[in-house]
Amino acid sequence: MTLGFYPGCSLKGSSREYAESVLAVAKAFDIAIEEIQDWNCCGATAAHNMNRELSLALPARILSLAEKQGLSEIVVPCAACYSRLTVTQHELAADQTLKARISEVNGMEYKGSVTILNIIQMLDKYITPRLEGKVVKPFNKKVACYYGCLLVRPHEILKFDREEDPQSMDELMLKAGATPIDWAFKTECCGAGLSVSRTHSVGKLSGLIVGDAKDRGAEAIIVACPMCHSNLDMRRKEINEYLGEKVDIPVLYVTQALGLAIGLDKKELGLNRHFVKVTV
Amino acid sequence: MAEFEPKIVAFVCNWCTYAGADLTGTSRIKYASNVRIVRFPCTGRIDYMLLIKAFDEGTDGIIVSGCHPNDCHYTSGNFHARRRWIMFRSLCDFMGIDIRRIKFSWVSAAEGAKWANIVNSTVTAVRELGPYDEYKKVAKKPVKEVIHG
Amino acid sequence: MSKIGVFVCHCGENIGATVDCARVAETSGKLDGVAYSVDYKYMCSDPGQSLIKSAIAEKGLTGVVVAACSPRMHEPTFRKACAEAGLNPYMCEMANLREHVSWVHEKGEATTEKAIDLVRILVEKVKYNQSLNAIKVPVTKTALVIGGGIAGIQASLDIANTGHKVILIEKDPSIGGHMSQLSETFPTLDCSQCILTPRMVEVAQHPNITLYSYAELESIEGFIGNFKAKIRRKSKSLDEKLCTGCGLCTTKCPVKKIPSEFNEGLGMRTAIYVPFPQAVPNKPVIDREHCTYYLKGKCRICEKVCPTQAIRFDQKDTIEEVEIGAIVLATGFSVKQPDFFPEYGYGKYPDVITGLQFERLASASGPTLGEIRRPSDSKVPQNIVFVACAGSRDEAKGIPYCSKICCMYIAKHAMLYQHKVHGGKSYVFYMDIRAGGKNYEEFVRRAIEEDGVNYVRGRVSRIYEKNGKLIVKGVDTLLGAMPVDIEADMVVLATAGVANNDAEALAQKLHVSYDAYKFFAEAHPKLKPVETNTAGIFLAGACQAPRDIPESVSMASGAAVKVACLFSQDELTRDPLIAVVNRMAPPVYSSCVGCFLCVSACPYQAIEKEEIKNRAGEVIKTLARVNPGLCQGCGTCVAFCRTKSIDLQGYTHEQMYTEVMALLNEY
Amino acid sequence: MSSDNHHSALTELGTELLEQSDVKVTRCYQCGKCTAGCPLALEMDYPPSMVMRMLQTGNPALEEKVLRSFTIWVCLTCEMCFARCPMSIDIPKMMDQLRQKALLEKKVNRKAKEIIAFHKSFLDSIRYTGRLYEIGLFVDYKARTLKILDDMALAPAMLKRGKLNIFPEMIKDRSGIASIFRKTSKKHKD
Repeated sequence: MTLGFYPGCSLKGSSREYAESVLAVAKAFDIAIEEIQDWNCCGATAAHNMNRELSLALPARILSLAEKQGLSEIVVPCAACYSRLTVTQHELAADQTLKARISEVNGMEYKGSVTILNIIQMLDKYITPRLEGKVVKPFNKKVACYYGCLLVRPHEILKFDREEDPQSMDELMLKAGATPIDWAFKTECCGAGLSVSRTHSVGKLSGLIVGDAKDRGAEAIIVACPMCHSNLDMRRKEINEYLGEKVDIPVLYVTQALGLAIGLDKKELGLNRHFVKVTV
Repeated sequence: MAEFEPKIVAFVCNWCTYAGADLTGTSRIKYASNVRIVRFPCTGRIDYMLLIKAFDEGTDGIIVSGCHPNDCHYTSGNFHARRRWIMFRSLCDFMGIDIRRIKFSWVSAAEGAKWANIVNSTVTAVRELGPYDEYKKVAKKPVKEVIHG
Repeated sequence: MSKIGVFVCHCGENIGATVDCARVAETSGKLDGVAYSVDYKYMCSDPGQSLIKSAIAEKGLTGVVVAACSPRMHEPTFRKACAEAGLNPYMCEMANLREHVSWVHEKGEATTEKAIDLVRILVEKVKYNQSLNAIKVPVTKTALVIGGGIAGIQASLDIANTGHKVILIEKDPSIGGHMSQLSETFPTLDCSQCILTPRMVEVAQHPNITLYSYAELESIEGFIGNFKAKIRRKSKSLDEKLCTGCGLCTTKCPVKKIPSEFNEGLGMRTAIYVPFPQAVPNKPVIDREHCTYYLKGKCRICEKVCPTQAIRFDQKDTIEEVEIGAIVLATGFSVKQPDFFPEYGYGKYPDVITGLQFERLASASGPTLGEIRRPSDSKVPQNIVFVACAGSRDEAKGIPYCSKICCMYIAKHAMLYQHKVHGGKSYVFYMDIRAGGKNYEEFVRRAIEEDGVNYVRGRVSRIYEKNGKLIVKGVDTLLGAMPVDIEADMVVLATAGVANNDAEALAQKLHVSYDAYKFFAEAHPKLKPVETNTAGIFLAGACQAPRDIPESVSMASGAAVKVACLFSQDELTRDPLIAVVNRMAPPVYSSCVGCFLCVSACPYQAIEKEEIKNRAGEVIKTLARVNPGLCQGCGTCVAFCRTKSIDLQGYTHEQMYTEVMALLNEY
Repeated sequence: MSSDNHHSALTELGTELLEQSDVKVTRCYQCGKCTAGCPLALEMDYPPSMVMRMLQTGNPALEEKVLRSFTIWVCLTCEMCFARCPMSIDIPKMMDQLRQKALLEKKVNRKAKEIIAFHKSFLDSIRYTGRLYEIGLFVDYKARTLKILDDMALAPAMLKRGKLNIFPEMIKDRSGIASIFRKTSKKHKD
């Protein structure tokens, strides 16, 4: 079976190392991955802030394309895209009139038959069961698993893990040889889409996250969202300004940490692209 | 032409649905006046022959309602009613009575609003189906005589 | 020829403003068999009832239809009036023009037409009504009280003091319930144990009370006045007659690390244990789930040290069968337990505790001997936060109701904390302060004004631990919704009061209704607060809804009076609305063919087989027969009967057919 | 015949919120849990629970203030309030609705102009190419806000790490995307 792949814009640009690591890990386990052809942006925060219909039409187009391509299951590594796609699927399933309207707007039939997996779900389904014996270089660090907002909320729609103190990523990292720490900011918001327009807010919110991870002795922060990554990594200058000290805990995508554990090459996983240097 | 106003007979149990309909009143929730309630001690007492007879005599729709499963005042009367209803449905289908004319439901003594909804939705549904005159067309009997005969 | 009277009630404006009552009376008057019809402002009033009585006498009425409110409201009133005028009460029927007509429809032609219809069908029904006589059944004058908390204790004592026998069963090894766990009680701050213990002792010593502790209801059958209960007396592994309650066994038991239920897990107990020092009965039980002997087959230390050789390892549960006339349900409530509040870290952080746990900390007999020390490191918390509505009034968590007692006990907790920890700071996050009750509001004011408790109006979003502190993220909605973060040493959650886990199963066993939250349902929210809709079963205390001590005690006394009323008569009078199997002259005897489908349908085992014998004593026919003492009148058998040989008095085939036919022919 | 007169207690805006985003403002009982957990409550002119209260009053002046508030723009849609709301009120969805109404009625808070500029630049970028073109987004955003100097150091650093594409990724069906934008545009609504 072929697993569909929706990278989303970030994974083609500022977070290409996430895509690189996802594909590298998938390759290491011989998982056939097929990118959705001619996919578009999901609209992200901008669309649902500005125009509800547009915020449903854009993800619906992506899902229609996947259906057309015969993909029954797709992985969406970006937590924000995952949220938009899943919410759209949920809303269209609940409202037939809306579904018809969106199909008409897109000029594409939308059935709603595709199963959407976030990165953790994908790993848990296809890789974790086969992980035993593959962990050649255990990622033996104290890690703070950071889930952010959109991977777990709203639970009524996503139905993934639990909203407070989620555990799925921690369990995965434990299997990769890491020691997940108990910390307080697993699901607090990093500032997300305000990164550019209100950088100081992001400095504070992300600062609280990095600060708590540091206070509890984390040696790495593990994320599953390019927005979280860019805020915690690329905005480290603002974070350090907020914290009033220099914190150099690296931020890794869950697939990067896992990739290292199974012995993949640092460069293959795109670790050279980070702002905060990853020393392993 | 004025809208068709269906006749609906409601066969309800004394302890849950009758009390629930009382609560609809105490809560002053308004609903369609087409329904006439006939009080039984329990849905288990309802003889389904009476339902057939009611159609024979010209009702357009029927509501049968009692306590929720496990809440029967008499422990299990409603289960018997439900079991009978399953058989009765097939029988109605077989006889050509559109089963959409019969609403079988549970309304507890605390569900005043639900009772109003059930009456309203049944009236709407039966109104769409139109008068139940299939049988009468065939029988062509003067209704009056049958009763007091 | 029937002579029926129709009496149409205006119920003031209630019916009169919507339904044209005069027209209902006038139209009904023209119906076949109606001899008299009239409308009147208030039919249930004295003059209204007199109107009915005099009409019965003067017109010689054979049946009465009162068109007024719901028969569930006033049927007994009007039937009694008829009886007083010499008409059999079962010749009276009611048409419900209020709840089913005037209150639910707009004024207008269709509404009055509906009222006329309802009267007409009952006029037709009443023509087929039969004079019936009430059924008499004997009463067993012993009460069963289930649950030995304060409500069960009070109910038992009150019933016992009227001179009747009481059997009190308690599932735990001791009576006392939640009240025995409390430190001080609001609004007077008197010590809970000090006022409760004498009552517990009184129960144990009362000549009319039989106490079965460590016992549960196994099954129940029968009906009001005539229940038969099976009580499972769980094995205590102890000969209670020999045991002197010296307690030596409990000091020698090697299994010492079992979280104590009485101390809400904040203290430990042994495997053979007495839950608390003032327990009644003050004799130990062996907890077989933890006892080394039961788990591994050796130890028996308690047996060796017992000076009276009272330990019985091979003791089995016993089933006690008792006959009783009434039941008081006083099974109490539980508090919602961990993992219910992940955002508050309940169950994750040891210093986030429940209100009941705080009671144990504050209690002089508790694990800290009344000093407020936090569970994690026994430090005295300098900053403490109380969170109200932790679960209550929280639709998303499935508990939309108010648990009612928390506002008061939080005020008490904060007050006790301020009394015990000088210089400590306490905060209460609340949504509303619900202090309705005698001296309650004053009590809360005292906490705020005199003891300096900081009340913050707002809910807490999250609690997490950092550097040994609990960070409480709340809000002050009275400061324009200003987020408030407090670094606390301990947090007390006023967790919601919920029904017991086994409440539903017990209710089903007893055929008692319960609400959506599994609290037992009272028969009427205002006028029958301690009755259930199953005759002979009454409610006391928090099994009906969260209740504080004064309310539980009041309810218990109320329930006790209801039991005493029942026991004041030697016989009970019951409605004769029961099933009967027809009887005919020999050689047919009955149209019953003896298929006994009715026997399998009856939920009350009220139908028996009756043998008809000839003079030689040979059985010539076997028929069904209904036991009038057991039949509850559901009529399930009637719908089952293939030969229509069984009928339900008051709802006969004739009556119901006539009612429906009459409806459709004029409708 | 229907007894469903639940809407009668709501204002026009309240009804709109109920119909468009399933939020019934009267359900809020002002516990403040949303505000207590909101990461940006302190940066808002009215924290979320205050917004709910203002909408509950039905006072047109307060409703106007909500539409003109900074709150609705600074809201991150992090969903924390909704996750913890004891009454399950979907505040984030309501915020979306309020933002769109404020845009439509041209009642946008002045402090929000950078946030909106960013959103507009973002949408413009995908309108023409189908995907986000990050350099284009930055340039467009800077042109809109004249915040030329901000983040200037970031772009070269990103380029160095291969995190920026010099040229936009263009999808094939750009006319399809353009058509979606056209059809969902409020101005072109029939």
